[in-house]
Amino acid sequence: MADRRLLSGNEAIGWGAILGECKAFFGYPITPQSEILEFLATELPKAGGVFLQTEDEIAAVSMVYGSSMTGTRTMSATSSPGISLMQETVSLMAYLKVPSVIVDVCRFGPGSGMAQTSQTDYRQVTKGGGHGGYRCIVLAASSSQECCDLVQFAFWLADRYRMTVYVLTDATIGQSCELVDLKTRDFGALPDKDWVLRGLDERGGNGQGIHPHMWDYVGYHEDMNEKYREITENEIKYESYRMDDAEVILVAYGYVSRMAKGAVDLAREEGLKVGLLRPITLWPFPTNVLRELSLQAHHILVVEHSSGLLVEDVECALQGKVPVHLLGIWGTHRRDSSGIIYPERIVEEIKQMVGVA
Amino acid sequence: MADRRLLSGNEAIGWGAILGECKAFFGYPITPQSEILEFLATELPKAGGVFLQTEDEIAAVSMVYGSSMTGTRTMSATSSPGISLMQETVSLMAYLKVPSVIVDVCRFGPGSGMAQTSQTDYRQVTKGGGHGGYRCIVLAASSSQECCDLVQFAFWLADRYRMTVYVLTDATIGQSCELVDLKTRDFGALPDKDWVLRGLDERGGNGQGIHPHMWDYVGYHEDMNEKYREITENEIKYESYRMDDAEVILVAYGYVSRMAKGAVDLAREEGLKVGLLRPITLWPFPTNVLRELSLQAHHILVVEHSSGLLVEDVECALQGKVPVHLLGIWGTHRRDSSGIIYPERIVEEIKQMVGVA
Amino acid sequence: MSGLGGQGLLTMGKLLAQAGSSHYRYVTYHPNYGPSMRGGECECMVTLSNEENASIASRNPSAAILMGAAAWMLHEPQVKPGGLLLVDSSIVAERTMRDDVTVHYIPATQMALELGLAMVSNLILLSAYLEVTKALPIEAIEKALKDKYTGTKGERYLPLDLDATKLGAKFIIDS
Amino acid sequence: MSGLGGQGLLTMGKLLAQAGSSHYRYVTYHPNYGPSMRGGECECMVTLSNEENASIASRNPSAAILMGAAAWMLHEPQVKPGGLLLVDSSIVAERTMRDDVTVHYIPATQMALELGLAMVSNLILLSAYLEVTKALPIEAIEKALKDKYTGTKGERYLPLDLDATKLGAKFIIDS
Amino acid sequence: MGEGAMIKQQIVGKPKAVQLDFLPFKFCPGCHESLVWRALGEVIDELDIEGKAIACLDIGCSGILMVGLTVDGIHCLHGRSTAVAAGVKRVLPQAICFNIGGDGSLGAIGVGHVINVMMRSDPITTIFLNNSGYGMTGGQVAPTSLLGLRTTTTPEGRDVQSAGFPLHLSEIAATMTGTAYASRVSVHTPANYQKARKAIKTAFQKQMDGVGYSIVEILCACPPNWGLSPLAANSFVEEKLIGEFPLGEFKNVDKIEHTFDPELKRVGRVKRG
Amino acid sequence: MGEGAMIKQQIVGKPKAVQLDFLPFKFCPGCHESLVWRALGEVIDELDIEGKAIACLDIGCSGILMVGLTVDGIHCLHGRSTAVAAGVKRVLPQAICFNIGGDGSLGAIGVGHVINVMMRSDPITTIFLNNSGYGMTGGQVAPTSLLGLRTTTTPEGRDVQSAGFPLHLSEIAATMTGTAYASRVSVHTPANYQKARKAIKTAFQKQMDGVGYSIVEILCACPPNWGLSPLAANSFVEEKLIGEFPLGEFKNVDKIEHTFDPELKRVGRVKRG
Amino acid sequence: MAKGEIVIDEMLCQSCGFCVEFCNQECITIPENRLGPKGFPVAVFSVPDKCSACGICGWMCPDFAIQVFKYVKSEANINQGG
Amino acid sequence: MAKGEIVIDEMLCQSCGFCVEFCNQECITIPENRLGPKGFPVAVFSVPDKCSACGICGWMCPDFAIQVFKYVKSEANINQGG
Ligand SMILES: Cc1ncc(C[n+]2csc(CCOP(=O)(O)OP(=O)(O)O)c2C)c(N)n1
Ligand SMILES: Cc1ncc(C[n+]2csc(CCOP(=O)(O)OP(=O)(O)O)c2C)c(N)n1
Ligand code: SF4
Ligand code: SF4
Ligand code: SF4
Ligand code: SF4
Ligand code: SF4
Ligand code: SF4
Ligand SMILES: [Mg+2]
Ligand SMILES: [Mg+2]
Repeated sequence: MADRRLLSGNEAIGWGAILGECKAFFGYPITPQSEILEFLATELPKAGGVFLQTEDEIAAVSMVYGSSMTGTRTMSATSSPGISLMQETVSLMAYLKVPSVIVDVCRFGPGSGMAQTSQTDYRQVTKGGGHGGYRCIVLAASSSQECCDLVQFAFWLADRYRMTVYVLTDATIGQSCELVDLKTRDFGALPDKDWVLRGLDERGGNGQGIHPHMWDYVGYHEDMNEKYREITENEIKYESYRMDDAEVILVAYGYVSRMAKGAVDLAREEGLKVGLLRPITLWPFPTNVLRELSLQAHHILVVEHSSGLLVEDVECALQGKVPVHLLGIWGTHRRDSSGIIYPERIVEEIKQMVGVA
Repeated sequence: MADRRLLSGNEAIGWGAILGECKAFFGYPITPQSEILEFLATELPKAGGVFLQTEDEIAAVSMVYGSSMTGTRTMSATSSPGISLMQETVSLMAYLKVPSVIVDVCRFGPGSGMAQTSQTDYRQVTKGGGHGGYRCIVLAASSSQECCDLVQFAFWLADRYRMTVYVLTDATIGQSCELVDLKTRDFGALPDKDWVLRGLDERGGNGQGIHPHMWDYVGYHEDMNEKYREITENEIKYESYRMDDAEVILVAYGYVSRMAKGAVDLAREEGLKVGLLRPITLWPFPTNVLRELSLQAHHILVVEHSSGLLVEDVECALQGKVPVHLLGIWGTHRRDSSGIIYPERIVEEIKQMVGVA
Repeated sequence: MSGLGGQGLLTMGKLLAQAGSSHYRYVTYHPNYGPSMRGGECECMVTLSNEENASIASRNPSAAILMGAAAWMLHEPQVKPGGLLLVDSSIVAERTMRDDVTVHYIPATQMALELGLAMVSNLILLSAYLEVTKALPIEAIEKALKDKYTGTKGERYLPLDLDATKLGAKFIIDS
Repeated sequence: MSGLGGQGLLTMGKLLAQAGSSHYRYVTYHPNYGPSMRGGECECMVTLSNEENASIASRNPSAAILMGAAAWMLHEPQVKPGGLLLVDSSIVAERTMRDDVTVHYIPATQMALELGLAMVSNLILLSAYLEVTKALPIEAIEKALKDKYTGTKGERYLPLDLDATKLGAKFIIDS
Repeated sequence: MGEGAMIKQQIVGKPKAVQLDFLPFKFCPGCHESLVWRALGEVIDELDIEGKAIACLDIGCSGILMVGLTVDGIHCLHGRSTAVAAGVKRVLPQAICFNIGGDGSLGAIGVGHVINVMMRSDPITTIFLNNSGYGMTGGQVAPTSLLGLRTTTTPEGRDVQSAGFPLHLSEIAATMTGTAYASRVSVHTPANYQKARKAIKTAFQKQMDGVGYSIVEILCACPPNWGLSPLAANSFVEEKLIGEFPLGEFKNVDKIEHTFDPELKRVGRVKRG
Repeated sequence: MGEGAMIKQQIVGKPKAVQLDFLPFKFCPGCHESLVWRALGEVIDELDIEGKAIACLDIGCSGILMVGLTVDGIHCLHGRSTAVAAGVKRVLPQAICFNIGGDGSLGAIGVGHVINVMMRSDPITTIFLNNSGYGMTGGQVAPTSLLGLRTTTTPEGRDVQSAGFPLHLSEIAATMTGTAYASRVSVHTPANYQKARKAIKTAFQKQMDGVGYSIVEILCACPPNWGLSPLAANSFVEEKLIGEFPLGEFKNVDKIEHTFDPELKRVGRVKRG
Repeated sequence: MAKGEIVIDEMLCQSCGFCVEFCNQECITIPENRLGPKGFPVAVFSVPDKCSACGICGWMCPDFAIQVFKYVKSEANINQGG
Repeated sequence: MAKGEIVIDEMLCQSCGFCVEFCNQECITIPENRLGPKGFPVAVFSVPDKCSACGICGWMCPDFAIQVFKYVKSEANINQGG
């Protein structure tokens, strides 16, 4: 029987790590991520894993790197400023093809910003905030259940493609509690980790040279492109909600997508043909899915808790074929950082957009 | 009479700083940027400025922040991994609207990569590598002369819009020497720096609260959007080269744009109608200019020393109206990191593209 | 349902969600803090339902428990027509002008002080809420309280807590 | 023009560019290093012109000075038809098969050693190049050398340097 | 005693440099960090440097007070206040630059900058608030947490295996040539409060005299995260914290002596000049 | 002596753990960092830990040797090798993890990690190459550069005003409870080379015995950046470097003593459990 | 002994008890049965007569809630005192 | 005194002079007039007779260019020595 518990998104992430066979966690406290740290401080050692609070996010990600190099499933979690600090090493892991899972419980940026919910990290995680033009897979969770499941999936993807996978949530998802089925997910077979370094005794060879790609840098970049193409072909994930006859399509992810779902229901009650497309992988981005929708939709409304970041990818995907509207941070119910975009506000925006006032 | 000297791009950047009234430089050595540091270690104090080699790039950018807060024109310079380390503070400066100039002499990424030339930082600097969805203006120099001039312009823009301006070059531009006219450039009047903090005696007030935007975060983001819109309207810069009747349009920046220029000349000699569009501001990106060109061009060839980053913005701008080809890192003359994209190779690509073999 | 303001509010919401977990298939608890990190405003929203909760929260809840002046200003107008307002009248002086909602003014903090612990005002309001709506049996809250505090430092307050849950319900029944 | 390989090559290029600065309106000097940071391959390219240099460098230079085997392999085929090849034959054993270029094989390192300092082989080749192409008067290089080293540690090698610039030119004249 | 009319004269109130309009500060009841701000305010009043002081505020509970004093204040990222203060001081040598931060900010994420300003002898002053844990983020272990102390990330108490030994930053400061002044004080009794005030004053004085870097470590009670009442937390400082972190002046010099070896000026690689 | 036939027996060659196929290493003539790698190879041979050693290589000239030994090597970003080694050791406690880096990597950008592994007493070994400057990037000032020394970023010689006082990391290490072993050695004479080898061996031994953190600081000549010939640079170590950085063992303990106050286990805020 | 008086700002008092603890004269108490304006008991200057104007409660109050006054002869220099 | 012999790999020698400096027996020189395979003078085992097989040149060579051999009686334990 499934173990069903009331869990915050943060706790669900911790559970996801444990169910996903994560055996090492290195992290540094930061609101609104700290519950993940605190949860794993207690629970991970019980599950036979290593937990360490490091001196900062750079140390955390450096240790993630070192630990992952030994073939250990390793995770870190932080929030926006911490993600910035990790960029140099994330870039290194892209270079050396080291799997890792990093959770970003997004807080309000830029800068020190505020610890409340927002979606202002979109560009950083999807475009590769570090130098070198690499990519990371980005999974956006929108419920506690998904936090638990996507972390497990993230570990699988990380091992499958030997790269960093971000799990992106926000303060709202992180702190809100919902009932979660605690289940171990199986995503299929994985390639052998023949590249790990655990000392010659345990596993062959001095695999890692100072610059493994020194003599064929071009080949390295070609390989990366090939890998990214493969991921874009195979791993795009999204959810369609009440899309069949939708003429107005909402696009949203994370906590906002839940509000948008609520808005779809409210709008449908009022007879408006509204649907929701929720990208689960923010990279790879469901460009083609969106492009097809443009055949059916009269209006696209992107809703996001930021000044407009996701909307850029949506516009780019739609190539000017359908008008794209944005309900951004101004859609929150308060002007200070504690504002939330509620379903009712989205419905108002839809009505204004389609001219039903 | 103009002072005309043979200068490397790196030295020219140093001169640009001095002519641009830069009074403080904080930086950390990294190939291929170190000559900027070494130049300014000697020259900036002579010009009455402060030079400090800091303990790392984070300290460097933190000091840039502190120094800029006093109203002092301040600069740092680094190369790709250093830019990654600076992201948290760059994001903070975006948040607090602090002007600063940061030079990125791009090296090969991702990760530690190699110290040779490349253009792999495009996404990081143009999309805002840090958290919070901010923007920085990015000026891409393609000659020693432009290094000198754009640094001066960068200081002006930074003060004008109170934000970070990147000057992006690469190892090739940084190390190649060309003759430069050392001239002070005047870009017009600037608003008063009424926000600086120099102690109450020197300048009024306790301006900077812990969260200046605490009570109107929405307003802050709206302001930012407004500022970004204004910049996009007013500050786009690009160069067109032999475009009048061009049917094949090359798009390139930095050192590659020089090779592309060479290629235009070579191709024209062979009767091919080729022109070059060189974005100077990578952000704001000359989207509309490109979109207009799509009316005239049969082919667009993006040439860049990376696995394909600039090409994304070009494709997005062109909205699928003209086919966009890419000559990326595989166009370099060697497969190790010392490869260069030469004009001759670009011409080959053009011929293949238009079917003249 | 949503509340806003002073002490113990998030605990109350979490408790309700916890208690609701064994009675509803879908439970959502959504806290929200104001911009200042300590002593500032905070609020939370709980949804109990047997259909999947599309949304995590709503601007227009069907009931609100209000424990502060700012909370009143923000949420009094927002409660759904036909909804319910529970107000700690020891703190909030206002009276609603709306005639499309049911209102109970409960001097919860005062009552809690009389009980000996200001901190239990939240439980008084919560039990009043349950008494009005019958969303959950009071026992569910009592059980959740016991689960939470037995064996911890908080255990010594349990009797007081349990008294408070009775008091709120009693207030409603009496009124 | 382009070279590749051992010691003093980048200095030679820079010197040529410096010397060219007062004779041409546009001068470009472009160095390029191999992937290993110390003792690895390196090359540089100098363009002297009175028209603006569109490009910084070219794959097919009009002349090449080659001081290493790898350099030979890479650049010998690349020189423009009608171009010029200057080869340090103390290091490079190969002989070109091309008949569309002018070639000079100069045992520069050997000559430099005889002069007493292996490091000046670059100057021998450079002066040979200038003698062939007349791109600049030899005096320009001599002046650049003097500007560069007078008053520095390098000053004591200046006489040797100047001798070397003569030797290269002489080799061409004699051959 | 005479017979004259008595008048009522204020002898203790809010220091001039404390901004009344930002009261109440948002510290927890019994938090010592607030007392530190009072002491800072008093010293600023005393030295009459309100017009020249620039505070670089780290992230942590103390950062809340960004605008608590009427001096210019620069909001810094977590751990970076030391570097920011050093940067400000370079371009404004006449300013009195100090940074203030907790044991997380200055002992963990930012300790590299602290070591480097000491190394460089940057004439700034660091106010280091040691409350044996992370206050603002809710009680995680800090480098300074006492061995055995339960924190939210060492639920069984801090043990060496997972979190090592308490960090003694003042003692490190004392070993560094570039440090002019290093002392550890507390504010848990009136007498200690006065000593703390004096230490801060001395530290500022070192800066004003251009001697070098100065640091004052202040033991602070953090009642909620220690799970103690304000008074119990106050006693905890006396009974436990001081045991691990002895109070005292670790370094106090009026001039940092040093000699150059003139021969070295001829050694080394120089690019130009 | 007897009359038997003489046979030729190799007594010094390449240590087994040095990879022949990566020779020649790309160090400059007379660089001491290469000697350090020899010593490391010899110690690894001696302790027979080739199969268990994991080297975390910082960026700097020493990082060139990533693949110079036949042990597993992890390429680290500038300054991060200490943290990486600590991370590896946490998940592979049986491995012998060491990191190696220069005075820029470990004294400047990465010193925060060094302080924190000392604080945590992570049982890893740090090989700290002090060559009084930045080798790989071409001779800029390092925290350890001698006062007065000309570098490309202190063209008039290192002065206190701009670059402070030389950093003494081993002395700091000795003040830290979590340090098991800290010593400074050099390799500029045969006798010193042997001492250096012994110090490395002792440091590894501390790790293998689980005592705590160990660090060996090695003074290294960097002829090109000091503008000296290899032999002159070698003498410079003796004549100048050792003056500022005295050789010796600063700490060497077989067990780090510590006590827990059992009362503390009852203090503190815990989230669950 | 000097004669003093203190004023406690009840909006600022957070009820930490430091003033009670450190006043040698035991002038201050926190009555459990009286709530301040923010809903919890606050410090009260309950034994004013004994106050010696020592100032300690003022500077040990973490919340700047206490002002301390001293009664001085009108001739006295206003700035002597604390 | 034991009798020794060294072999210098001229492809590895970088001409630093350490072996010359540290050989007590003055067995090694770097003749200025002879170029190694990489175009500069290299170390030469020029006075082989005096070599005591002390090993110093071997371990002080930064470039692993020197192997040191010792002549031992064939009965001797192969592993004694250095
Ligand atoms: C880069 C980054 N990481 C983490 C945080 C979260 N954070 C805020 S304050 C703090 C530590 C607070 O502890 P301390 O410095 O000891 O100050 P205290 O609150 O105890 O006075 C942390 C980890 C942050 N703001 N930025
Ligand atoms: C983030 C970052 N900043 C700067 C550099 C450039 N860099 C490479 S090595 C080095 C310092 C080398 O000095 P040191 O650590 O003393 O090693 P050495 O070469 O002297 O042995 C620097 C600054 C880098 N690779 N990464
Ligand atoms: S958490 Fe601790 S340090 Fe922070 S305000 Fe409260 S008592 Fe003070
Ligand atoms: S630069 Fe210095 S440290 Fe680096 S290899 Fe050369 S001598 Fe050694
Ligand atoms: S010290 Fe201040 S805050 Fe504490 S009880 Fe007294 S008046 Fe209130
Ligand atoms: S001033 Fe002194 S005596 Fe008077 S109440 Fe305060 S502490 Fe007590
Ligand atoms: S082994 Fe000893 S004696 Fe023989 S050459 Fe080497 S240093 Fe000299
Ligand atoms: S020590 Fe080695 S590298 Fe140096 S001269 Fe002797 S053989 Fe050559
Ligand atoms: Mg703290
Ligand atoms: Mg060094």
